[in-house]
Amino acid sequence: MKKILMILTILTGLFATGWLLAEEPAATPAVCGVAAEPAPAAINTGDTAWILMSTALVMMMTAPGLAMFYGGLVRRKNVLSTMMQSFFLLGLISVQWILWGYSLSFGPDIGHFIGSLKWFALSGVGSAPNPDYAGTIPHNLFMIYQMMFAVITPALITGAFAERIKFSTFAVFSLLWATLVYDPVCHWVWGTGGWLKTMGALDFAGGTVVHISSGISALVFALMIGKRKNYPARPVAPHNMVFTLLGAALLWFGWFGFNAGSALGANELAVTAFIATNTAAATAALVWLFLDWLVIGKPTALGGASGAVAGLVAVTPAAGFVTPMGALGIGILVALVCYLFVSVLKHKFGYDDSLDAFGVHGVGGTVGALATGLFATKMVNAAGNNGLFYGNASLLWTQAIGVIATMAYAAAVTFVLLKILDKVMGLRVKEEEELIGLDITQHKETAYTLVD
Amino acid sequence: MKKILMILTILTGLFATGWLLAEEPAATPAVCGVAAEPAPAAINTGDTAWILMSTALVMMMTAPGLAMFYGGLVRRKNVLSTMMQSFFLLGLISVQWILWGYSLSFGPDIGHFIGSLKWFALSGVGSAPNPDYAGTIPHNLFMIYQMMFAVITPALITGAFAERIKFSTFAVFSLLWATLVYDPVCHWVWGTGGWLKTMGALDFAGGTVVHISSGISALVFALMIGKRKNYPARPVAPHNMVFTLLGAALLWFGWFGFNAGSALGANELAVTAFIATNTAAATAALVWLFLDWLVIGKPTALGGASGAVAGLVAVTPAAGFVTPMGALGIGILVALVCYLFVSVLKHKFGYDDSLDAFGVHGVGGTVGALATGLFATKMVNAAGNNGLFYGNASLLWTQAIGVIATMAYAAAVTFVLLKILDKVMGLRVKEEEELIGLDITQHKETAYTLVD
Amino acid sequence: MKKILMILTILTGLFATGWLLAEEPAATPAVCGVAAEPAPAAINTGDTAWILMSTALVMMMTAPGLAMFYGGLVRRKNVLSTMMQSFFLLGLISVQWILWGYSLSFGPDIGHFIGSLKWFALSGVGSAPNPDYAGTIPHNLFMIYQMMFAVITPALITGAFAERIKFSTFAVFSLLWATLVYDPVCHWVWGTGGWLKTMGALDFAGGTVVHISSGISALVFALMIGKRKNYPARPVAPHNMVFTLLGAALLWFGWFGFNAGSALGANELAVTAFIATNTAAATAALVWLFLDWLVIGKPTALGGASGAVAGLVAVTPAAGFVTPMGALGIGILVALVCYLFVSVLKHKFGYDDSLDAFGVHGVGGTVGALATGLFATKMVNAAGNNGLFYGNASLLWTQAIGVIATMAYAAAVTFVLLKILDKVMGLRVKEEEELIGLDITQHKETAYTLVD
Amino acid sequence: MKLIIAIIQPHKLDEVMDELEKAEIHLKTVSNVLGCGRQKGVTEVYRGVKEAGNLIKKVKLEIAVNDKFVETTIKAISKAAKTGQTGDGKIFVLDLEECYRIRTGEKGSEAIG
Amino acid sequence: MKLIIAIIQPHKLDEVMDELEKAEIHLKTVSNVLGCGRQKGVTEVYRGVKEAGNLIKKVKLEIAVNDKFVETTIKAISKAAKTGQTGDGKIFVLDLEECYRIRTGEKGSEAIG
Amino acid sequence: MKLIIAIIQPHKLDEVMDELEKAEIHLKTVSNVLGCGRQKGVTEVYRGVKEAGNLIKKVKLEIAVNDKFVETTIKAISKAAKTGQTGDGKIFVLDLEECYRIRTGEKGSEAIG
Ligand SMILES: Nc1ncnc2c1ncn2[C@@H]1O[C@H](COP(=O)(O)OP(=O)(O)O)[C@@H](O)[C@H]1O
Ligand SMILES: Nc1ncnc2c1ncn2[C@@H]1O[C@H](COP(=O)(O)OP(=O)(O)O)[C@@H](O)[C@H]1O
Ligand SMILES: Nc1ncnc2c1ncn2[C@@H]1O[C@H](COP(=O)(O)OP(=O)(O)O)[C@@H](O)[C@H]1O
Repeated sequence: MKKILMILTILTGLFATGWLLAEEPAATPAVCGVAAEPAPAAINTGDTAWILMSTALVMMMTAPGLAMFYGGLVRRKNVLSTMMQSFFLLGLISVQWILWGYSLSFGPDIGHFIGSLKWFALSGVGSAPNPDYAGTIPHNLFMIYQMMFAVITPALITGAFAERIKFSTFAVFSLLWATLVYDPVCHWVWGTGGWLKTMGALDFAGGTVVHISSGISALVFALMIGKRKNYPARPVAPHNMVFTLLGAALLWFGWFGFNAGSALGANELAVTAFIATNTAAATAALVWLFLDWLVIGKPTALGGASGAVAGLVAVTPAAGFVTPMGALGIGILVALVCYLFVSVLKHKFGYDDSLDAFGVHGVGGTVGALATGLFATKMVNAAGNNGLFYGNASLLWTQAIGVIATMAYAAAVTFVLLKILDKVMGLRVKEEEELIGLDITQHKETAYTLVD
Repeated sequence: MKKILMILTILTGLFATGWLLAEEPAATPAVCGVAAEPAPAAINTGDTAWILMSTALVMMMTAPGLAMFYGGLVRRKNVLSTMMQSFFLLGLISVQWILWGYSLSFGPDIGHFIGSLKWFALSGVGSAPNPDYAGTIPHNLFMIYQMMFAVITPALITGAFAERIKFSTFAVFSLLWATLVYDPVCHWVWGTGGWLKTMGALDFAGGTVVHISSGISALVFALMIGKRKNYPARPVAPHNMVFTLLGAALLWFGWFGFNAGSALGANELAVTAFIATNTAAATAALVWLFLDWLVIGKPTALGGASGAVAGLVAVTPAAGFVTPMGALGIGILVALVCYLFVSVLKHKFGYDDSLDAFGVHGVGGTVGALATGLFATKMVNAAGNNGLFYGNASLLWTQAIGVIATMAYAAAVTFVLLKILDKVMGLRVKEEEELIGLDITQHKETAYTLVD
Repeated sequence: MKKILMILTILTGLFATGWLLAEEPAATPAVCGVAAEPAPAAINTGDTAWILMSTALVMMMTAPGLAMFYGGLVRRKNVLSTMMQSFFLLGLISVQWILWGYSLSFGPDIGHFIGSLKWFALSGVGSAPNPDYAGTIPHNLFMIYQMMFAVITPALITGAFAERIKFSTFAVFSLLWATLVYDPVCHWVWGTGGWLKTMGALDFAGGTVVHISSGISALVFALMIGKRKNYPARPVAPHNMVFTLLGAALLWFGWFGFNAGSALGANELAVTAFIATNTAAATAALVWLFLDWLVIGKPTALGGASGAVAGLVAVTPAAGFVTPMGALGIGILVALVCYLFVSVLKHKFGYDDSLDAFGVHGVGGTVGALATGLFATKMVNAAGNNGLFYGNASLLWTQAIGVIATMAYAAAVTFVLLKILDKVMGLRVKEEEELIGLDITQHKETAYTLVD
Repeated sequence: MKLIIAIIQPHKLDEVMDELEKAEIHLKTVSNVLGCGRQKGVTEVYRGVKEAGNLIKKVKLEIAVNDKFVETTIKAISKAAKTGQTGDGKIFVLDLEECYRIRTGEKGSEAIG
Repeated sequence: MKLIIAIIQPHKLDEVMDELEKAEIHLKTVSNVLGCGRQKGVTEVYRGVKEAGNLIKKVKLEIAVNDKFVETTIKAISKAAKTGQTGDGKIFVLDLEECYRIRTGEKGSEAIG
Repeated sequence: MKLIIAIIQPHKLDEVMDELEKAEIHLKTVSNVLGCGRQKGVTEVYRGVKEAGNLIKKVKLEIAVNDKFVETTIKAISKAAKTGQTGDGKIFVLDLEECYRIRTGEKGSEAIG
């Protein structure tokens, strides 16, 4: 009953907002109107075409990309629950972002820490380019492009608590986390006035904002929710590796929108980022396969996929600042480090980061952020900076500050959130529900029938 | 034997056409030639890039998008037959469109009702932009972009007769339906001179043309072909929900090409439509999940997917005319109405619209067309109109006429077609074939092996 | 031990290269730098957007496209091994191309036969357009677009030796084949100075370079590695036709990037190629289905998919040179010929081209190359030529020379390579491993679990 | 007590289940199997290659019953599963020595129902 | 020799396997089945349509043992598989006439273990 | 009449089927099972985690035969399924009390073949 009331309230709230704001454009005639407004800065159609497409690509990374990648890795009885988490976030964060997320992240700066609510419900976010962010595409295109980053980031965390989370808790956590962790960190790094941006930390497409913030939160979550029943005594084999490979390939495909799209135009920088992205993914996949060959005697398909994703993660902050050979170096580096974490250290420490959200995104993002401090060069991007290998040690230092600050902040807020949610709603399903599986107990569905 | 002769005739016909027309360009030198023709209106490469990509996206919606979405919902023994219907239409309508479909839909107007056959076999449809339709991209790009809409529309209907249709009847029906229903309705709404267009009915990306026309025909089909054996006594659980979620996500992804592509350029309008599309899909998914939570106690993955698709359907006619908040309102509205139809009313009425082609596309399209009459505003698109909420009641009325006319026409023609086909070829497979499954009986294949 | 040493050496080599070259930009300041360099020829953002996207699409064709298409066709126990071959090549050839592949293929001509190593590690391949290849997009965008062609070509061959190849041999073979076959043939046809290009052979998007070279090599490989155990006595049914249909649809989708992208801009030519591509695929799918209907009594889903792929293959060399009706003719032609090869002749000859790499790509590519000599017309592309049907018999002859030269060269080099590799490493796994399946024996994984 | 094993056509499962319900046989275990018998399956064809179809999808029912129910059970299955065409399947009857209900620990004929 | 067939809840498989190991019953064969019994499954709902859930996923164990192990085996299974709720499953015991080990050609009670 | 149950290596299925055909044993039912025995499976490894592989894919054959065919059947299976390595599997023989052919209503040893 309480639940029903709660839901009704939310529904009514949404309704009201919808209605109310449907009336509002009168108040902001100049911003929403395409025709009404004499576009001051001209929009470049080529740049716009590429960012429209990139937005679609990044959307596709969450679902089906990540949904299939993660879905294949869990057991048959939990696949829908896992996929649905990604799918649900696409809905939830899309609305959150439009209402307040974008404003908090990119709105007018408050104390270098967060954006104001001035752009609530996209008020003031119209077609005219915002030269602070992207001078040649509509401001609201920049907004929705960034939305897809806000969507995928909490989706990455779902890998840490797969197969045991309560759906309702997950929903509430994600909304709070997006608002309290993602939006501020995004503002620090990319928002005009954000303190890390001002300091000169480089994060081309979200190594810190997306991967480190989610990765470290995943670790905290994994520790606080505890291990899956019978883990690690009974290892969980991926129930459908084909889905996982399909997901990995779609992630690679979508990542071109993620990284090359971050050039915010169809320009030389986009091409640079595109090449770096592909090179790092390819290299890391190869190195991971070689490591598999060395360590367990055979190259594994999951190894290839994991390596590719790790490479993509690590090159994310660097993509627009490094040469192809720099990307190759990053690919090698991240494969070595992530392999160590995922295949060795995790088992030493004994936490159950079920699908390696921390091991790949947290660790890979950190490697990438620091590697940017090594491999970045102004020859590739004059708007960037030189890294250690190009004679500038200070960048590495700045990068490290970004990493540490993000880690500390995200971990702390996640910790507090989970403490509270644990009290109020509980994090885990009941043990019996976990054994029976989340699909049937949390969603009243099963993924596969057994007889026709 | 008769069948073989028939097929041979068709093949020969195709051959002959191919040969004949291969000789024809001499007659239309100026239109096909890229270099030969001094392009009068300049083509914008950014707009062209975006519409090329949008065309590919809309193609992908039919297969694999819809094919996977529908394929997962049927039983194991019918999955290939279901997927193949989408795939087959991609082949069939692509050829139909090039030969006569485009000409009937967009060719020179005949009595506000249909296009003439003057553009048969694309004669006269060359690279030079046709400013009636799109002034900055090649005319033949507009042609192939529109082709993908003509392809997916009959594919939507296949949800109504899944698991019992005769393949040959389906093939003939689709060809006739595309020619007799889709092409005229398309002309009414979008063709220069079409009566609904002239009247001022708004249909940005095909709420009426695509979703209402197919949805109402699906209902007629479901009623006339009758229920599946044992329905509803033995409900059919989706045999593979992962495929359905994958399909739903691909539909969402492709819909950006569908709606934002309908701006026919990489411009501000495309961005508006893109945002509206994503917002309505996200909102409707959330609302549907909440309704599930209320009604059956748990949010379901299929509910999330259904909601998203319903949202996408409803925002289709409105995408280029509404604010983001308008899209949010449409998302809420359509989720409520479609939920009612799909989960409650269908079972009351007792027809077997197997995969809810009518419940989602017919109903959702109608909600969208009418909601356009509520939420549309000239502030978003000066070329549009104001809806009821912006003080103009007449638009709602115009929209209603469009809905009713399309419904009446599509239902009537579908009814007559099916009456005839029932006599001539029969609609359903034999009961035993239905029980054994369409894959093996209609296509001599099974989707999955049981031992390696 | 030897193996470990070998791998370590390679790893160190990669490392060293990475490091070394990370230092290198100083030597080539003007080429990598975006800002440093006063771009002489202006880059067109629309063209760039389209080629960025096309590159992503072609990447996606290999994985997940081809990986799913081939993966569904093999047995349950070999699906990962099959998919991984495509995935692995994405890694391997991406690195090969950057280091030396691109230079050999497109670098400064040596004797009309091959490019020099002057562009090793992309030295000299920067953002400035290279008007020899594409005047309106960055040179390095052309480079990475072409990379994706180099990736998919050896991946096509994997269809010939599926279910029995030794993974290590496959890896070495692919690297050598890419270097010794693909790179030279690519240079002949597309490289400035290449002898076939100079001679006037037309190959719009790679009928000769991609499909004939891989198809004929596939045939040689199938003959030399021998049949699968128990073939053809026990036919292998596709273990998951849904995956195969999904893959086929993704290939169709990606092929728009392949063919329309080969216009190297978002221009009229791209649209021409896009339409031709879709038309040929659709027509060939329909014709194949009709043939199925005639020959075995029912249209099959695999038939539709095979027809579509055959149509796409055949239109590849012709896409930018033919009218839509020409494409329709090509679609009919290739379906007839490939049907004959795949369904009849292969079984007559008795070789085990397991997934019809030769039957579809070799044969289809040849049909396409020759049909270009029939259907090409300057009215479509003034930079092309007229074919036989437009009164110029000599083109057909030139095309035939291209086909024969490529076949002879590719077959010969493949033969020698395999002779050597058979001695040094062995081509096949042990019989027992083949029976148990390659997934578990070559990769220590299985694709699917049986109990939750 | 007997253990009855029936191999039937998959598309007859629903009817067999209904008929068993009518006969008050409520408990059973079902699984997928592949049968090799007289029946020539509908031949599958992949790119012109005919799959002899010598392994055909079937459904297996396992039903433990007290002796007096054996005949009813067999009749119910036979009635519903019969089409008269090859491939209808077989019913096997085995002697069942003992039976336990895990939940209660009951055994013998009490446990069976 | 007996052939013991147990139908259990799928999520109890791990525990049952462990308990059998402890009881030194190492050899067994496992498969997926669908059970139809007293237990009402958690109802599945698809677009408002309730799946009665009358076929519920179960796991079947087949264990051939020498006579003296029968009791131990049954106890082990019962202990681990029991939750006390309907659906826990059944154990059936059949007489096993003969048993061969393919690898060695051994037969009888030697072959069983 | 006997019911013969054989658990064999999946990759030996084709050979076993052939050998049974030769021995004129045409009717049988096949299914997928997981075996837990002496055999250590090829260990699977996922991101460094080793799957003990204690449940290994096997194929189960069920063949009902008249008494005089028991030996032939067992020999045929043993011959074709044997590799000499652990994991080759087992053959179990149960007494079969009755057998019905659904299509004809025949029973007993007529029905079996
Ligand atoms: N002797 C047998 N042993 C095991 N299974 C059998 C036997 N005879 C028949 N079956 C099963 O019953 C199915 C139907 O048998 P089949 O010979 O095709 O039809 P019918 O019983 O109508 O002659 C077979 O596919 C097989 O699964
Ligand atoms: N007589 C029987 N014959 C075959 N299988 C049975 C029989 N009784 C029970 N089963 C199997 O055992 C499972 C559990 O039985 P159920 O009646 O649901 O619970 P319980 O045994 O706790 O009363 C059933 O789903 C079915 O698979
Ligand atoms: N006592 C038993 N009960 C049930 N199944 C058995 C038994 N013994 C063996 N099996 C089955 O036979 C398979 C092979 O047995 P295993 O011990 O691995 O090899 P081997 O028989 O060569 O020693 C097992 O995986 C299992 O499925």
